[in-house]
Amino acid sequence: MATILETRHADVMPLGHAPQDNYLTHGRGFLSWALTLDHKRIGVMYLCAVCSAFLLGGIFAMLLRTELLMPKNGPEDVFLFTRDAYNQLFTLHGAIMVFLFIIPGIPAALGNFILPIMLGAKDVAFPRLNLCSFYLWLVGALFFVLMLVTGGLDTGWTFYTPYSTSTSTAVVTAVFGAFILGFSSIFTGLNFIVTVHTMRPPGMTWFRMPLFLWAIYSTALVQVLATPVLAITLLLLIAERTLGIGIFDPALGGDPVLFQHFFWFYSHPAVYIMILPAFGVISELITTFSRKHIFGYRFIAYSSVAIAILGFLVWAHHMFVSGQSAISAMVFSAITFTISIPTAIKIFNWLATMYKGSISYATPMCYALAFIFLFTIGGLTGLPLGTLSTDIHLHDTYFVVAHFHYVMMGGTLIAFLGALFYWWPKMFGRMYHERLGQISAVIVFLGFNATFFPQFIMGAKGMPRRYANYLPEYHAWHVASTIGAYTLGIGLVIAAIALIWGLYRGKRAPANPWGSATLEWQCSSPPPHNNFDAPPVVGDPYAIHQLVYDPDQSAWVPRQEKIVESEAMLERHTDAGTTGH
Amino acid sequence: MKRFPQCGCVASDDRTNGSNRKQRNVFMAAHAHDHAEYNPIGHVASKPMLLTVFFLLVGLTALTIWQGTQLELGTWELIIVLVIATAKASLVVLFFMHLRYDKPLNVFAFLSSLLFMSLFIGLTLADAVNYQPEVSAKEEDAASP
Amino acid sequence: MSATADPSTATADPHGTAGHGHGHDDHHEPFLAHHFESWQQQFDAGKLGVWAFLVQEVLFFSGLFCAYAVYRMLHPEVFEYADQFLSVPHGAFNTVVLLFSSLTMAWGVRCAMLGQRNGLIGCLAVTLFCAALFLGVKAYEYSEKYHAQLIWAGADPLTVSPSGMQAGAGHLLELDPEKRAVGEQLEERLASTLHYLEFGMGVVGLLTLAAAVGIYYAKPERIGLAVVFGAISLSAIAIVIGAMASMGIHHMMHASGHEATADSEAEAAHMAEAEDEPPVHTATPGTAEIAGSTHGASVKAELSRPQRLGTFFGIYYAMTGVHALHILGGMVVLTWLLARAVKGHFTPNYFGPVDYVGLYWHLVDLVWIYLFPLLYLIG
Amino acid sequence: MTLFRLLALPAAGEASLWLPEQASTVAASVDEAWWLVYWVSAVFFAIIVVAQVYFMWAYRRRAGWTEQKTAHHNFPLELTWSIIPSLIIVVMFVKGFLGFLDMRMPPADTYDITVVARKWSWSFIYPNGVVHPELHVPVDRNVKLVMSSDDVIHSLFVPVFRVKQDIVPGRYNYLWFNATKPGTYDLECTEYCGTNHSEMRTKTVVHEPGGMERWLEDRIEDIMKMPPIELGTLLYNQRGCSQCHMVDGKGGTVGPKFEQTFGNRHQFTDGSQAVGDENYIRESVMNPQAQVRTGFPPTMPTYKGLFREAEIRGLIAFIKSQNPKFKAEAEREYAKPAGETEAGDASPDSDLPDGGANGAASADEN
Repeated sequence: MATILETRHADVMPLGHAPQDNYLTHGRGFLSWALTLDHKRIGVMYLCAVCSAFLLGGIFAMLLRTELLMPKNGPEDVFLFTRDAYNQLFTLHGAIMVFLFIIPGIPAALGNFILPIMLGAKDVAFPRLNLCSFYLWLVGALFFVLMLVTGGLDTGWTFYTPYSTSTSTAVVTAVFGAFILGFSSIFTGLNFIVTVHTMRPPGMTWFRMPLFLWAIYSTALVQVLATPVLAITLLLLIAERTLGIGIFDPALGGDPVLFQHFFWFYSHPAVYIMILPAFGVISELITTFSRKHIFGYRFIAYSSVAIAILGFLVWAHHMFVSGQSAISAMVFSAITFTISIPTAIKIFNWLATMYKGSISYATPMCYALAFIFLFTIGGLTGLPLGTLSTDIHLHDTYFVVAHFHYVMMGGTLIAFLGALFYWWPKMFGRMYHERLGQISAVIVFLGFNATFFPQFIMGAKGMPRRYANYLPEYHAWHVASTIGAYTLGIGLVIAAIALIWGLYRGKRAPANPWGSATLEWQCSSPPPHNNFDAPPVVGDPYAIHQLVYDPDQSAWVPRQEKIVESEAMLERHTDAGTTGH
Repeated sequence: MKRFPQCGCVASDDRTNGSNRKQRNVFMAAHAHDHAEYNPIGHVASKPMLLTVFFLLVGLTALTIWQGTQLELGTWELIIVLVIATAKASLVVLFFMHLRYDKPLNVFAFLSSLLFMSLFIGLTLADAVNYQPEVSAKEEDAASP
Repeated sequence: MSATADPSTATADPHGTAGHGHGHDDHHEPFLAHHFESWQQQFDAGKLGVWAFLVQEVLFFSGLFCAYAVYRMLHPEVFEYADQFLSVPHGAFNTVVLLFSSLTMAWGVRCAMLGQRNGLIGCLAVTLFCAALFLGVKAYEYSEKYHAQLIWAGADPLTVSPSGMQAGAGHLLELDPEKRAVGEQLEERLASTLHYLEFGMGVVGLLTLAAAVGIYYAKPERIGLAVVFGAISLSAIAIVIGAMASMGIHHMMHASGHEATADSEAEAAHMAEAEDEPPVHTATPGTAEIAGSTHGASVKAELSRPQRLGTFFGIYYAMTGVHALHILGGMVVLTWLLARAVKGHFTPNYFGPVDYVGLYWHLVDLVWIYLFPLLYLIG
Repeated sequence: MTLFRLLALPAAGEASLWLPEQASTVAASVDEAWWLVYWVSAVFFAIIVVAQVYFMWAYRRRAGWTEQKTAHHNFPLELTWSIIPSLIIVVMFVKGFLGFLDMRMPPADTYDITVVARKWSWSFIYPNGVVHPELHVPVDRNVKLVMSSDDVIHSLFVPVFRVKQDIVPGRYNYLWFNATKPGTYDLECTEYCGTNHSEMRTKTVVHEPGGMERWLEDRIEDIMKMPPIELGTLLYNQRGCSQCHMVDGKGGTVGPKFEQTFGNRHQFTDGSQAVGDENYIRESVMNPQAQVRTGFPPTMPTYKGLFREAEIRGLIAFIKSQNPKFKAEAEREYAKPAGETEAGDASPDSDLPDGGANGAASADEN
């Protein structure tokens, strides 16, 4: 066996230059992209698409932060935008960021590219369905654009009835767009579940799967189980608005609280669709850049699944003051607390992984370290929101806004950026600008805290969210927050420059620039059309000590003589060789 | 319900995991000539089974109609109706959808959908029981005396 | 390589470029996708995918069942009142039709697995026919309810909000008691609606039949297209038969007088109105009759309907409508299967699509198995 | 020292960096829960960040340092850091839940105020029938708000009381509190409700003992002093008439437009006819189902016992003045104050702003 392994390694391992025939060069012209069934190309198309959506959502965020620079006197006083325009701005910011960016962000864009390669498969199980998901995303996005030009949307991204059934904006178009995006997400999740179950090559057991795959798999479970409820909710909302079927509209005998139950049954698990993949990314980044085996692999893997399942049981904590019963509030508060445990476990395990490591400050790691800091704040500020009596005070204030931005942006977006820098060389075969990347991480970190930390304070003092106007006592905090937002924007632009510069000027990426042991680093950068020119060697995904840095190739290469020994060790550690599915 | 000899063989074989599916094909090929109704990949439903299930379904439908239109059972009615419907649904799932012969994973997937559905409906209902009073009901109370 | 199948083997061969020992694994097979190693793997992946899709479907429908459960628990009187408008015979007929279509579908899967092409074609055609028959009966039921003003809240002029606001704008029918259809008028309107439907569907059926036959003889190589036209023709004719059959059931029931169908109910209400008697179905205390004492008889009969009748019908139309959409979707994929079956695509190794569509179709049946008693039988 | 107090440990009831001052009985319990969570979070945050920063420094990649092999997992350790947080969150949950129960269970002897929320204003209806856009409550008394909404979901939030409750249309929602400190505080809508959501703010005034009664009497006097047409306009805006009846092209369309009500001949569903005069309007308000105009649904609720005589007079004056033909006559006829107390000074200065959300004008009087 050892001889086989060694020969395989010789075939596979880093070539130091991009192969002529890779997935980018395999087929030319518009149609070769538009009709591609290659998960890597679909991933790249998704990446462009979600980044455009992020840009749009970001512009709306900047505009609404600018509007909040000044408090106003009374309803007629205007700074830059009218009240209606402001309401549209925060709605569009929320709806675009949630439905078009953050839900498909890591799973559909990066997951699509990475998941099959990491798994050692040639493609996802259903490549056509995969392409179909992308086009559904595109159609959904088109409906959002259509909504933008035909009256906009001012319901908040939550579409609460009866406001959404009575406002004059283009609710039906937006809701239909979100409905379609829901199916895009369902199909992506379905594809990933089947891929993980049936496309694992021999040797790739469940407990040899990198934690990113566990995270994406858990995410996919949530996508398939929760999103259909959103679909039926939105369908009923469309029927409510166009026909008046009387299920959600109190004027017709319907029940708005029922709508909230429907909506949050999806939308709370959906926050785990957003954050779980980020956990996966951070597990990969911490271990690679600390040059350590991940600490507590199984606890992290199980905690992903646990979060996915528990995430279904807490939805009504968004409704503690909505008129739901006290008993429900109690039950949902109790379950909400339990979800903090698996989350805390992850953070402790990441820290333990760093212990006695050799920590590199490459850009992805800078983002990962920022993630731990910001996500810890985001997670801990969830506690007063889960505590019933304090939630009554904090609900629908800026405290909530700050909390979920710390989780969604300080968590998911930061992880997305880290992942982008990390896999950029793999995706496009060139290194990004390291120094600029590090600078961007620092600026984003500072700007982010400046933007959202003041919002915690405002919220605790009682500043309600979704307010176009505010009392003068909050003025200084709002100014600080807006300045922070501009800083954050600048940081993001620098990050984009660092990446795009790499596409044109970056030096050629070796197969394994970071010394990571997961399978995607065994194929060349960028990967060939069929992912692997030779079958990858499946082993412990975190056996990083098997790799040594080779200055000649400026890449990491396997420590050949160590392989046999490590195989033996690996079998001791992963006793699940025959677990199968 | 009749047991079909070929089912036992396939059912146990279906529990093999993906990685040794090749072996299983070999295994099946060896048995191929034992069964007239053989498929290399999945379980073939036999004619008598399909017909039995269908007539059972029609019979249960008749029963539930009789019960629903002729009997006055009050609150029990809902429960009985649901029990019969669930019996019918189980027949369809187990035999028409051959879940009885399917991989445990698929069974698990289907059951999980029922679990999450009952969570959704159950917890929402539990909340709805304790709703705040409706304005319309109060207005009528005020108007009626 | 992969034949060794020992999970601890540390190499993977995602290509399958190395030796294949089995006949099934020939990658030149037309329907084995490149990224699968074997028919079995392809089938298992597809099957898991379909089950995951069905999980998705169950949760999709769970929203409707949840709305049903909540409203039924909060307003049982509305459901008891509304139950009389749903015709059990029609529902029962449709139930049996769907059960039978499930049988033929399961039989079709069996035929596909055994490589019986003709049996498969026959089973698929019967399944498609039953699906359309179901829709025909549903069309009858919808038009009957429409004419009897049994509509969802927003279209029902009598659903007025609790806080005194007006119902949604578009009134489909007029309020004026003079113009309200009494039983016979209603029957006439219903019959004429159905005649339009039957005529339209008949024309579609004949035209598509002609197209199918024409293509079959003129361009035998476009057999798939001919099958599609044939399937549309079959469906259209089945819808006509369904509508006619329901009218037949309706007359039979009317003659025997067992069931209070929607129009006889409206008739009864109008009798009550004419005689200025208390309404036939007095509302449960605490729900309606807000203005009963001060109002003319014309409003009285209307207000005897529980206040949230519109919500019940909102739920009714949402549930049966979404289910009917699934039937329609099923008909589309059945047509696709039929075309492929005629072309002879399916073999004992490659019957996945038939099996998958079958699973979907049984799930649609499954939903109806619950809808029928929950809507038609609980009074 | 001040900084420290601001950050973490304010004296009981005072404002800190985080929380506004306390002005209700439940606020103390909420704040205790807050500080409990706050300190637990602070400790965990400190542990995590100190460890992170230390590792970042001590194990940075540098010449002469290479990673050390450590265990891949340590079950007792992992179990410990799962179980300890679990125990802590149980404490938090119980603390929060007990506080919540207090907030959700109103005591028996409450002073009830009816609240009607609409886009984008509040009406607080006091036990003696006074309707006012500000919330006035007596100090040290259990107050219960019985709240309903005319249109979309609103939410009533008084930060210093630490109470908040959504107001869902179609249902009654309740909120109770016991104000402990006289003063004037903010009251905000916290459920997004459209264009002027951020302007749907008003004042909460907590009166000293005896002050509440005086204030209510003053409000009745105000009504009596108002010119009837002005009073009618106010009632039209505050009491929900505008939901169904249109004036100047604004308002609902369910009921008849007020432009055409006075002086025109109307057809009723029972076949009779009548001219819209003072008596007709009075009857329509007090017993609306007696004569329902054809073409309109019989949905008008009765206001019997809900209006004072002066207020009905005001409404009649207002509706009469809406018909251009009778405007001048109405102005002449209803020149005297609605209460007809003292003749003459029909002062246009009202203490009641006309139903707007902006209660600033009237806040000063307190």
